Amino acid sequence: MPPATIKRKTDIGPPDYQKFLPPIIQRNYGKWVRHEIPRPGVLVHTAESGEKLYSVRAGSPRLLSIKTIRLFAALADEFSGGCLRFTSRNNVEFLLADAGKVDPLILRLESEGYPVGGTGPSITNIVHTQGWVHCHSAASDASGVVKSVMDELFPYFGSMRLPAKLRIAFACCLNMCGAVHCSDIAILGLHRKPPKINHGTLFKTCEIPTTVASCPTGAVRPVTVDGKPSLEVIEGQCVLCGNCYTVCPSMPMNDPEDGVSIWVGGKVSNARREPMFSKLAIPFLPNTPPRWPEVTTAVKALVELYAAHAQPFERMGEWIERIGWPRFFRLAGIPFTRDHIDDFTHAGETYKRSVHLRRSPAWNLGG
Amino acid sequence: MPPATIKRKTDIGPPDYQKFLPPIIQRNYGKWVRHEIPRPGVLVHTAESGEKLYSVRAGSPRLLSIKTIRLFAALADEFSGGCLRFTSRNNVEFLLADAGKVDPLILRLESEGYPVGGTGPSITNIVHTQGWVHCHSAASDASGVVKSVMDELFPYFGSMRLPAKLRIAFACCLNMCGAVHCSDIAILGLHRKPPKINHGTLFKTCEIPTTVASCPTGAVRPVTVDGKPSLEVIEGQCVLCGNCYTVCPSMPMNDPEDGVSIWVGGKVSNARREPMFSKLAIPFLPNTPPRWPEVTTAVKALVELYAAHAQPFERMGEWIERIGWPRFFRLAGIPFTRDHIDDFTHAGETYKRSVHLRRSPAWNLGG
Amino acid sequence: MKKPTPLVDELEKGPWPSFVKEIKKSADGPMASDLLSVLERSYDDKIGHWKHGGLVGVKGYGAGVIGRYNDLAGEFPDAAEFHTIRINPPAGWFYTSDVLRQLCDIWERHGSGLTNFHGATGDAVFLGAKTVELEPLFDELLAAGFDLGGSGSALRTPSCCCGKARCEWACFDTMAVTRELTHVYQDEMHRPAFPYKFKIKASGCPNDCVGAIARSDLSIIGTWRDDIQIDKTGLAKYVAEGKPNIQRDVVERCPTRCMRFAKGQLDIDNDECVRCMHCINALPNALAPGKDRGAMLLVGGKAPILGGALLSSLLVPFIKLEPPYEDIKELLVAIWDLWSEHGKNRERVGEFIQRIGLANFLEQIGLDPQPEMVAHPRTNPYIALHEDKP
Amino acid sequence: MKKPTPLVDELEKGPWPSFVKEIKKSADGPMASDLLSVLERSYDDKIGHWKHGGLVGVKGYGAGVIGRYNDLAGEFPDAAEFHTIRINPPAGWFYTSDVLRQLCDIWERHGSGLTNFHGATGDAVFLGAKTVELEPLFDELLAAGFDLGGSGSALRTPSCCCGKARCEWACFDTMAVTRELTHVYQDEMHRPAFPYKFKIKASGCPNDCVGAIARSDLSIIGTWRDDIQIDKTGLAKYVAEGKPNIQRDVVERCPTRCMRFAKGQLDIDNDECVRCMHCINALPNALAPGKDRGAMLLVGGKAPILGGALLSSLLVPFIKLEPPYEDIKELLVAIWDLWSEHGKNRERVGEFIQRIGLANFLEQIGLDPQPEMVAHPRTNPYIALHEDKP
Ligand code: SRM
Ligand code: SRM
Ligand code: SRM
Ligand code: SRM
Ligand code: SF4
Ligand code: SF4
Ligand code: SF4
Ligand code: SF4
Ligand code: SF4
Ligand code: SF4
Ligand code: SF4
Ligand code: SF4
Repeated sequence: MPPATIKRKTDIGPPDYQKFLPPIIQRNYGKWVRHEIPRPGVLVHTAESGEKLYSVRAGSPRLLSIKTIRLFAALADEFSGGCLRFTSRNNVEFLLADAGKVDPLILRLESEGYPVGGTGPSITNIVHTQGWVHCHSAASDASGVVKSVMDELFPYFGSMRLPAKLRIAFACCLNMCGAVHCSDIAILGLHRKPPKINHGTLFKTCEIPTTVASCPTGAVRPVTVDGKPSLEVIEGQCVLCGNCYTVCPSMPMNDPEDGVSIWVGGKVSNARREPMFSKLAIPFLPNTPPRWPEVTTAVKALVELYAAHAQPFERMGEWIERIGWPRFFRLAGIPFTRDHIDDFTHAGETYKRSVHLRRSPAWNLGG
Repeated sequence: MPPATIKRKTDIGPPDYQKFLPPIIQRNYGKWVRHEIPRPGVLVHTAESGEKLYSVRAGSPRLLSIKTIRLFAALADEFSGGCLRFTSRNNVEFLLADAGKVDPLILRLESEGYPVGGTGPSITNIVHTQGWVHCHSAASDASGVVKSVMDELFPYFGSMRLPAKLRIAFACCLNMCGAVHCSDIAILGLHRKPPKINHGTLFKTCEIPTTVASCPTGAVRPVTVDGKPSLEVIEGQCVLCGNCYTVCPSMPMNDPEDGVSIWVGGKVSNARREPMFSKLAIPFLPNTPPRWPEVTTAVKALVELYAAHAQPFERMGEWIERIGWPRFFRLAGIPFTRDHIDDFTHAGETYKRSVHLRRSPAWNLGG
Repeated sequence: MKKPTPLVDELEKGPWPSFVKEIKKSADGPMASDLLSVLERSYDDKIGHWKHGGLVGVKGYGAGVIGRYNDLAGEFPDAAEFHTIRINPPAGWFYTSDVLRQLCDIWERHGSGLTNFHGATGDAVFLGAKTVELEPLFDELLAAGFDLGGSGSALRTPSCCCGKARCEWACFDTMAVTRELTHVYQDEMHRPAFPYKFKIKASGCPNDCVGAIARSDLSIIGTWRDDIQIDKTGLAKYVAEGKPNIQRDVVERCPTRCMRFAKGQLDIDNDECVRCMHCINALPNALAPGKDRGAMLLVGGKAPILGGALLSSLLVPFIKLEPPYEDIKELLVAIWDLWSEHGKNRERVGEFIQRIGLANFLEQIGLDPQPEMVAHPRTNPYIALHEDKP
Repeated sequence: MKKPTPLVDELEKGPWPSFVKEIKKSADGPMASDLLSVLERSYDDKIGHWKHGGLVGVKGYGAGVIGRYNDLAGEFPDAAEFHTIRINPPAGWFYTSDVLRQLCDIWERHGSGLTNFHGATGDAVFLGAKTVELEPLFDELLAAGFDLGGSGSALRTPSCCCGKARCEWACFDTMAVTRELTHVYQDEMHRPAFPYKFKIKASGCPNDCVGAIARSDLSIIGTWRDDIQIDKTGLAKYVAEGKPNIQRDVVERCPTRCMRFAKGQLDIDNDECVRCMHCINALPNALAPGKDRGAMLLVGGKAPILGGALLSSLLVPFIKLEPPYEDIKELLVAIWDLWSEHGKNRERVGEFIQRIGLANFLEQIGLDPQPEMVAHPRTNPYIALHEDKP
């Protein structure tokens, strides 16, 4: 790289959001008094002044071509005075002051292939990560699974008939960039082979102590191979977390037998029940690109089960807590296996330490 | 010891309980249908046959002279056909078939100094341990504290006016022989000085590896002193649990500055709420024999607070959970200190990980 | 009495029965008298004066006696040796006056005359024997039909609530099971061969009147699996009395809110009931556990040493528990075998299970994983490979 | 397009917007085209083809660019280098069409034309730049008023819900705080000097629409401390409509059951309310948070690596959070100083707090312990000595 000659001004930080707010928001900033959701995908916020802001939310694949962004810009010019935003779940929202433009905008968005919905008790966009599109660590593809699942669950995006919001997230490895750990349904890529060690490169590419320290179970040990420092993995101790690979490129884990797991019952909001982590439902499903039928079938079944059984305002995890995990497993027809029993640091805290149990057909010694 | 000459028959096990059951119980074993508590200390169980069993429960110091046991035997002969039992909380129960003998028995018991009560929503006997009467490990006296507290709480033994049962337990050291860890109020002896090491005897009396392994925090380390193997304690790491002393007599911990701590809100039964551990309320009160006024005052205040605020059927812990720990501390006037914050293995699980909080006057940064 | 004991004498006062009075009752003998003096010293200097026990016991047994010596032996020679004898009581702690007197007479001949009825584990405890008295005392106990309880790294004296003897809620025969297990495992109790102590406690219903879940390695807790029995007459009486307030105190305190109370009728959705006992406790003359009764088995309860206290965790959600109790015996032996082989020194079975993992433990003792065994499935994604995996 | 991509083409079908279509839209350029081929290969062999990034970045910055190389460089040279640029977005992700077009034009000149709007942390992400393009790209971004976000062991791009811009429930100005903290800590974001990453997220109320509690090291969550506001007209309308069922869906779902609904009146016992938002969510046109608004500060949220996932835990139960936000800045700096000095390599602040203990952490950053900070006080009796103790 040639030495930079002009001294540039750096660390300017992001542009001021105020410049980008639509005038109706500038006028009513902090003065909203209520909202309604007249139809799926449309929010109407009313300000003290009586002014109304119409937000139209469209689904986005998140991975966007600049051509699509230009399309959004053009639509914003046409319908919302050039003003739009993206949500915390990567949908795009057009911010309209003019009620009359809502329906025409929806028509246009849908004809361009960007469906409107994701509000209220629905399934909105799946928070997700890079997958095979961009990350070295991925045990599955993110965009492919998300597209396959959303195609299957599409009716739930454009309607508001679920008992409550149902948030799905996908992460392609245990780093969980999608922060799937608190989702109603989480799909999580899992490596299924311990790291393969490249002794020829390891001593050049990796710091031995950092890599040893990276292992949550102490499975990584220093060794000498052909007179060079290297590492070995005690396979019985490896929980396939990939953390050694994160810090040491010479310990790759990607394998065609990688797959995904399904987790349920997490939530982030404090509404009613305190936030909670998702819990393991299905330990392993194979990677079956391009459409991951095992995954879409499993997720759809869980959504339908929830839709059929939960009470109004009950999130997935609240419903499962009400009926109890044993019944959830029976209803879902998911076999309960040793994988479901925690065996990490605080495992003992997850054992059942009371006799509060609903009766079950499955009760006898060893049964 | 001279070698035993006669071959004796050992391992005979305990005598058969059936021999000791009163005839009315033998007749109605497993056929009881209901019970009532007509007055504090008296249980009336009715059998299918219509027969009624009257149990009269009297408080006991548990540490009994054989003279007292003979007194109980004599009373049993006089009132309950020679039949009696002890309860899981060390009270004595006389088992009467004859309703007419209940009141006379109560009169006699009370005149002998053994009060009748402990049933229903009352405070029954304090489960406790050996203390200075018999144990090397004791950080406080058991019997003395129990006697002092029960004298103070005496009216609650003979009445049934509390919202629910209130179980108090005492243990003289962290071994918790009284299993105080699930009590409505637990009084627990605490050593307050790290073990003093007797290097002169340690190598003869203690196994070094066992003692090192006994320390929950790894504070015990092998050293050599005057050429002999010994141990040292990293004081900053010592949590004063006394476990090293349990396995190594050369590391005594008893000290005049030992004292007691008070814990609240545990329960064992599965009624309503699942069983729960007691939590720290007062980290330290000094040993002030013979009557431990600081302890009796503190316990009494807790009982009165509970009696005043809890709803019917609400155990101490259920009440506190309902109002929240912050309010409990404010109501009880107990300062919240760093000692209350867990710092052992699963400490992180006790941090508040939601925003579900009742408002409080104490809210501001650093406040 | 040798010396004045002004401090402990304070504890003769007050309405609650006084342990000081008890010691004094036996203080016509020298042992109790010296004990009182030692205690007075402790009250004065705020320190205990007992030392660790050495190896004392009775021939052929490794358990049942806790050796105890005093560090003021010079001053108080009759409290110098003050060993504890743990005597296995009849299940449910039922006695007759005769047998109690027999025990008192034996103890009068061989010890301090002081006892604990009972120890926290449940033994009848004789407090204060000299080493030389142990063998004759034990002989007399055996002759009277009593044997020692457990101590050290052994099975401890199992204990139980009064169960079917005196409680309408007992869902299995706590006393019969306790007696049977105690008798079958005499060797495990008297000759310590475990990594650490092992306690068994049996409560006839979820009220858990012996605190089994908190203080036993195997907790047997009664339950049922059909519907709660409702006695309409009994219910009508409560309704008429208006006490308790059925809606507020019963229905609204049900942890699953599976009851409805309307027009004097109580409807229970038994499939939702977690069998906590509350409604039955609150309305004892109207409700009762179902008729298809049995027990749950839980493992691993213990006090804090070493890794922190544990409540027992669920192992078997339902077992009928009927004689000859082969199922529970097989399970016990499987647990003991595994733990004895792989448990660390002073590692309770609850800590052992946490260390090796519940799933491994189940596999080794031959039980299938069931969702009833966990409060919830794992939240962390650290799922290891294992052999029976595709 | 260089090669057929039959597998990924399958994902052009179906009603949900297709990322494959997006890639193809940009596949008139060689980078997106090669990316598609690489992806097709992954769909075929079920394996990712990306390698760890090396040290790439822009001059003067240690963060903001994630280097990424492909292991099929020989076959697909235009996907060989495919670095990510993280661009700090305007708070709340508000844009105008003009500024978006400006960004698109820049990216068209210097990269693949593929983006993420937005990354999971909240950055506007340009996906696929060659090393040689980084400097010119960055110059253009600066000129357009944009700067890079965080990466590596640095402060990451803070993010927030739309707050006062579009939500009546915002209890503080999420966007203003986010902007302020982002601007003040440019150095912490661009020049990694922490033990590990540090994320800040701000949600205007307990609904936590940015998932702050689950995925930020400092979670700022709005709340109030006076009474919930009730609009009688709004309430009457709900009552008239009968939807939602106020008793069943609102009153009985309140976690503290602190509401009473009778005769069309809703009474809230605000002292018992834990301000969970449920009733307000359910009756948005009748209820609203109180007027005395502010925020809670929580620390330590994170994903599972290394010790398991954590939710943030409460640090400050109430703070008004008003400009110039000195209080929160002081706290942040105190936390960073302590953690930077004592944190281990790759130890998130939540894990650091667990390792050193919350009490020590508080002492070091100068906060007093408060009962609000714990779910419950300790249950284990392992209470160490410390200096400020009698
Ligand atoms: C636009 C957005 C914030 C932003 O700045 O981007 C937003 C906006 C609103 N949220 Fe949210 N939430 C948004 C992400 C979230 C998230 C975060 C997430 O899902 O990753 C959560 C936490 C979810 C969780 O618990 O796992 C979230 C939990 C809520 C809740 C609580 C729901 C519950 O019962 O648990 C409400 C209240 C409600 O809907 O009744 C809420 C309510 C609202 C309201 C009604 C607030 C208002 O008055 O404007 C907004 C419309 C909701 C709707 O779409 O139904 N918002 N909301 C986000 C839209 C995401 C999307 O594109 O779909
Ligand atoms: C005699 C005894 C069992 C024994 O075999 O020795 C016993 C006997 C009865 N218990 Fe118990 N419980 C006995 C110790 C316990 C214990 C153990 C303990 O305290 O260490 C517990 C667990 C306490 C805890 O949760 O910490 C216990 C929790 C209960 C409960 C549940 C109370 C609750 O609401 O949590 C009931 C139900 C009730 O009282 O409504 C109960 C009910 C009963 C009943 C009514 C059962 C019956 O129908 O006969 C008996 C009379 C209760 C009373 O005294 O009010 N019993 N009961 C024990 C008497 C101890 C004493 O001398 O005071
Ligand atoms: C006598 C008794 C206390 C009492 O006053 O009743 C007792 C006394 C002792 N216990 Fe205990 N424990 C007694 C019941 C308990 C209980 C309660 C129970 O069994 O239900 C517990 C809690 C439950 C449990 O086992 O977890 C208990 C938990 C301990 C512990 C900690 C065990 C743990 O795993 O946490 C120790 C320490 C040890 O084993 O090294 C201990 C150790 C001791 C020793 C042997 C002290 C020692 O380290 O050598 C004490 C001898 C005292 C003495 O001089 O007489 N004792 N001990 C109880 C036995 C009487 C009996 O046989 O009936
Ligand atoms: C791009 C992004 C995923 C996405 O598709 O959106 C991402 C991508 C990566 N993350 Fe992440 N993380 C991204 C948001 C997250 C989040 C979510 C968040 O910030 O809210 C999390 C969970 C929250 C948290 O931080 O705990 C997250 C938790 C991780 C972790 C595990 C951290 C932990 O403490 O558990 C790692 C591993 C590491 O740091 O070594 C990681 C590491 C990575 C690396 C750098 C892989 C690596 O080991 O080198 C990924 C680069 C992928 C690539 O090639 O582009 N990423 N990462 C997100 C950042 C975009 C942005 O700046 O907006
Ligand atoms: S979750 Fe793993 S594989 Fe996916 S983007 Fe993050 S680090 Fe990469
Ligand atoms: S994958 Fe995880 S558990 Fe396995 S060796 Fe690497 S760091 Fe350790
Ligand atoms: S609690 Fe401690 S001091 Fe008390 S008897 Fe048990 S071991 Fe001894
Ligand atoms: S008292 Fe406990 S913490 Fe302290 S050194 Fe001994 S074993 Fe360790
Ligand atoms: S545990 Fe149950 S069966 Fe046993 S005495 Fe208590 S209430 Fe009765
Ligand atoms: S036993 Fe408990 S859970 Fe079952 S109905 Fe009664 S109160 Fe409810
Ligand atoms: S977190 Fe609260 S303030 Fe922010 S958008 Fe969501 S509901 Fe509104
Ligand atoms: S905010 Fe939550 S806790 Fe408060 S009254 Fe409403 S529902 Fe109840």
